[in-house]
Amino acid sequence: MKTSRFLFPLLVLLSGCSGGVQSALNAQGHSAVALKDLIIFIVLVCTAVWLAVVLVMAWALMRRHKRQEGEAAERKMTIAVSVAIVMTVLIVGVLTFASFLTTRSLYSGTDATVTIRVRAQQWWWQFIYDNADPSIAFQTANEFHIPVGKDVRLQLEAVDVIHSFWVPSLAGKQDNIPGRENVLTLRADKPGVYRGQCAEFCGLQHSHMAFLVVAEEEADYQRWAAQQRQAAVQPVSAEAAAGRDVFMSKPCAACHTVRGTQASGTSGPDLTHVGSRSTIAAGLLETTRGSLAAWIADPQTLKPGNNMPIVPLTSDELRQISAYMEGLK
Amino acid sequence: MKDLVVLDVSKLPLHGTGMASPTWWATCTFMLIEGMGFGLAIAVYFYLMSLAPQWPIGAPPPDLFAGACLTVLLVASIIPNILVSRWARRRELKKVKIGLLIMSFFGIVPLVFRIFEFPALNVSWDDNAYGSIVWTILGLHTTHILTDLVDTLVLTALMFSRHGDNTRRYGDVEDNCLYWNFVVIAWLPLYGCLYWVPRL
Amino acid sequence: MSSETARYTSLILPPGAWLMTTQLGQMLPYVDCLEKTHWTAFTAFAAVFLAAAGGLLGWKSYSAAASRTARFVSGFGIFFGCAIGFALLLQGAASLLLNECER
Amino acid sequence: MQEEQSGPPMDTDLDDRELESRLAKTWSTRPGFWGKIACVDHKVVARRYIFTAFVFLMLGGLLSLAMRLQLSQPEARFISPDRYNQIFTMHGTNMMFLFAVPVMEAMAAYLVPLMVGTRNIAFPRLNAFSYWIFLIGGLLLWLAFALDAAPDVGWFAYVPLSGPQYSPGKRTDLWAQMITFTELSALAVAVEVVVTVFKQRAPGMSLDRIPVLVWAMLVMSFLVILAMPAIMFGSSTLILDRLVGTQFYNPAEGGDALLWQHLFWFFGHPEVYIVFLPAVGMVSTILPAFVGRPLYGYMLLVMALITTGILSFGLWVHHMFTVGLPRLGESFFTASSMAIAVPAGIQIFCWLATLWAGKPVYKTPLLFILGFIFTFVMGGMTGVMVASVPFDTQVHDTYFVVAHFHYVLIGGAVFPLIAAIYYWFPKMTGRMMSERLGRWSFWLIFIGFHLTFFPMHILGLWGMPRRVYTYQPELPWASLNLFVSLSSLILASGFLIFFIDAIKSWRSGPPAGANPWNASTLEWATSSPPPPYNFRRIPVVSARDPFSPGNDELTVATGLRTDRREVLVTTIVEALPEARESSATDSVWPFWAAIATSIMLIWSIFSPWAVVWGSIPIAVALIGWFWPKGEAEDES
Repeated sequence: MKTSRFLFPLLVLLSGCSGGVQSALNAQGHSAVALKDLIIFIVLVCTAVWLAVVLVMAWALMRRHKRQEGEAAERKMTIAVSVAIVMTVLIVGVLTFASFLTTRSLYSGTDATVTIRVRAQQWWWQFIYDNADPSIAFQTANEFHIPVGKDVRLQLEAVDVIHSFWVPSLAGKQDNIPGRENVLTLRADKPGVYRGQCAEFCGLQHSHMAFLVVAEEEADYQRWAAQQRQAAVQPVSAEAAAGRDVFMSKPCAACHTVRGTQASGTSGPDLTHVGSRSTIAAGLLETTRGSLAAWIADPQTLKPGNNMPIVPLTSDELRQISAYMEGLK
Repeated sequence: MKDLVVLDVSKLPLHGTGMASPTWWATCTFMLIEGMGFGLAIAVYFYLMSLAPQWPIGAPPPDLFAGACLTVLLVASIIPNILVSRWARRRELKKVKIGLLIMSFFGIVPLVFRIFEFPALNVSWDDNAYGSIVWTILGLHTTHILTDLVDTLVLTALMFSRHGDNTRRYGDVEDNCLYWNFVVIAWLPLYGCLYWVPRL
Repeated sequence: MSSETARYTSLILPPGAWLMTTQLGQMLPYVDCLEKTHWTAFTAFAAVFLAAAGGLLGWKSYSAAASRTARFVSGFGIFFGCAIGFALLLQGAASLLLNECER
Repeated sequence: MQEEQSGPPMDTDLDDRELESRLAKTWSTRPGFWGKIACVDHKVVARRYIFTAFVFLMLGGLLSLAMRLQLSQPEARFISPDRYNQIFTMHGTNMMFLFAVPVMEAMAAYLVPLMVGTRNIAFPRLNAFSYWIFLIGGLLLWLAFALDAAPDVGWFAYVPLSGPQYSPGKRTDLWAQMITFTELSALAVAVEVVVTVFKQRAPGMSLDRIPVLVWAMLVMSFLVILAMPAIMFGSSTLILDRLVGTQFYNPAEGGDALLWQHLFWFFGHPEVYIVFLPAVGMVSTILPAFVGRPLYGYMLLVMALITTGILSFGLWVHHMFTVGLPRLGESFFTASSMAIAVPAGIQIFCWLATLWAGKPVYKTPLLFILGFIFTFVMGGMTGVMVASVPFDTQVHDTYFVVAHFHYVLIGGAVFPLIAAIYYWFPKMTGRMMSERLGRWSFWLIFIGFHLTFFPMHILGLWGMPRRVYTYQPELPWASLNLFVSLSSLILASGFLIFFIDAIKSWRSGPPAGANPWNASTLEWATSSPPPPYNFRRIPVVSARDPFSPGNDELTVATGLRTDRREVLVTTIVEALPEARESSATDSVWPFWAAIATSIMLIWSIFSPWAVVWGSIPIAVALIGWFWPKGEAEDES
């Protein structure tokens, strides 16, 4: 590898920089690692072929011309071209086999312990942890947790238009298509927070449709799941309590659910534990009281065209409602 | 650059027919385009059928009468059509004129039955995907008949005019006959799709 | 078979076989997955055979050809047999290596 | 016998000058505005076509600069998301439908009749009609953009985003109907090219003597004929879904979202080869002229062309690897997509062999061709990468793919096209382009191109999706994006110099002479620019190179009439003379037919009844077009 770093500047870029939390080259999951190996293999082979072609071209341009004419020269050329064609066939064959073998290695059985329904919609992600016992089912938005080292089965659905579920550090993408159901199996090898983003153009705010996958040890995951199953916590401060009342009396409750209250709208994300998520508005802003206030005050400036309307609030109401939201851990 | 004459083509005819005629080839290419269109329509029909839990979706299969009459008429029209083509090749102006009148008739009458075919589908185009594809297929083929009918009518008028007795016009008549054969042959798989596949 | 027929058969056979498998490859895996059959693999290799036969016919008509242009056309048959046969072999490999149910 | 003596005037015993003046009288276009409108000379129509397509290229390029401005920094607010979506949709639609395909068709319409040695394209009136339809379709789309009503659903217009529910208004209808316009014009030219190549080749130009470029244009035309009906079916059913409530794409009523993708890509993938195969023909024609030896591997190249054309119909699902089809079926498309690398490789090897055996003369066209080989092979390699199902699941819909297809389309088609413009400009205008500006434009375009598009591969692997109007500062994409945006200015300046060169040379370039490159294909056997009748006498061909540049003699046929537009029809395989066919005279009816068709198509966006009432003027115009006027061309 060390010598190849001098030879292939492309490889330096590939192996030297992993490209952050949302990169196919920063592979942290079973599938992504297999894909990264395939990517590096094919890129190396192709780079070699490209270099060979360019070198032959350069040689052809620079060689001193003897201007061989006649049949001998022609026959030599025919042999060279034939060899090149045979090489092409062999290389293409090898790459195709590599591709098929990788596809085969990605196929995992149905021994997934966790199944999550991923409902993509303009322009946010709904993650539903279904259970036969509805009392322990719960849902979250734009952020979900998975146990490390376990296969997680994702059922991909779309509510409105086509979206595509993609966490490059964990696996390749798979589309969410209205009227169809796709399945993607994920497995994170290391604990961490991985970013994903909608990969299929889905309208105005396609750019702001991100989510986070939090992979954690089994015990942490179970603790998180148990906490998510709880109904919303009661506000602890007077300000937050006032915020709850504003929330219930304004149109907010018509679109959002806060379990344990009368708010049970379903067109927007479930906010029961919104304070426990690290971002709001599908990865747009970090969850702080300030960003919550900014978002609620004017969602259309921060994310033009999204489906959350501007609800007229006084500055007191805005402060109270943000406090309430932040407290929904 | 100097010309070195090596070939004299002055004895060649001023217009070729069949494979010697560019128009004949253009007719064939247009048939390829339209054939591709019909092929796609059939493919879409079967594609939608493969997705549907039952086929036809939410409707009884189409009633047979109008479609059967039209099909019989179209198939029968092949005979005069071939005759017209033969007369045109032999440049028999009078027979060609009569033949074109007959073919105009064979273009109009199927359209009358076609009017009754649409309600016989027992489904509206906006009911479901089944309705959409059968209306589209029927609509496409109606356009097909209509365009050839207009073509035949104009050609008939032309043959009765002073421009009629001309090798080029006879070639046009032959190409028109070729195209009508295509209209009829293209209908048969469409007919099978529309009327008999739902009965399988 | 006359060399004329062989020539045109060799032009049609390999592409035809390949178009067929490419299309069937979109339908048969569903059947294979449900019924545990191997129709996809079967059609892929049947098509390899057809393409090879096309190539051979082209070759036969090449040597039997009288005119320059006829040989030119026969050359296409041979080439189609090889190039499309290769594509079909790769399809065949896929049908052996991959599981029919995988989505 | 008597008839023959008093028969029509023939070219048999005329001296060259007298013959030329008589032919000029028969073939020339009448002066004045309506004369220009009525003109059916393939060279004039094709020149208009090429010019218009390059205007669209320039406009599309400006759109891409606007996108690069918006993406130069994270969360930039230069352009609103709505406008940005219109811009990238317009960029893709414009470049594919209004530039790439039309310009290649136009090159075919210009070059094919000259290269096969005939006097006009088959069905010249259809050719004129095709241009007017193309022009009106393009104007329609750009007018919509000017009115802030341009389509905003991507050039691929996936349903349900483009369906009635999620794309209200007329934007998407305009897109879908623009498709109808451009496909109509493309199909028309394809039919003309097929018939011209089949029936109007010079005597003796048997199948194995057809120039590679003509083969390429023939294969391209067949791809158009077989692929375009799919998109026309798709766009029409989309309009029906939106206008009259059919349910093709509505999953709730038995329709399917993937049906659209199948139809779109069944057209969309051959489309790439519709653009690329003519480029193969151009490279194969230009290269020999600058290395001073004939092309190596004529037969191999032609076979590779045709095989590529066939295989291009089995690649469409590789745009759909992530939609959830069975992996096994998808892998069949991996197989075909990988296998197509073999004919592509063969083409490259033939060109390398030609280079190897020849002595390169570094004129601008050759520079662009060397740049093409360098760049296109890279695009081919990334093509092999995205052909692999698992590889593609990581890079599909990312900037990696944006980089890949710009390598293939700009590197693989625009570089050869610019080479072709430098090469055939003298033929088209009678003037040479500047070698100095040509070199400047080559190096700026070449370097600017790689600096702009190579980093996009990395951005894609780093997880940057396509079609985003912005990205967030916490992602590590900002510096590369800024770099790309700055580099795009270099690329744009290269194109600017090319445009300046073309305009300057058109007006005041040095005269070219008949054969400035010492080439040996038939278009160089006549003057630059060619007279309206192309050739004084129809050439007769007896070898793959129809004439040798050193030789001052051209073997020709006589026996055509001079008082009417007459072309020679030959047999399909051996090109033996069959008939002396007339060629249509100038007519304003194609123009009126195009106007009537446009009114019907645009009206039908608003009301289905337009199809009924709008068809009547079309029928009238068509009857006017075809009704014999008792001219000499009517005789038989």
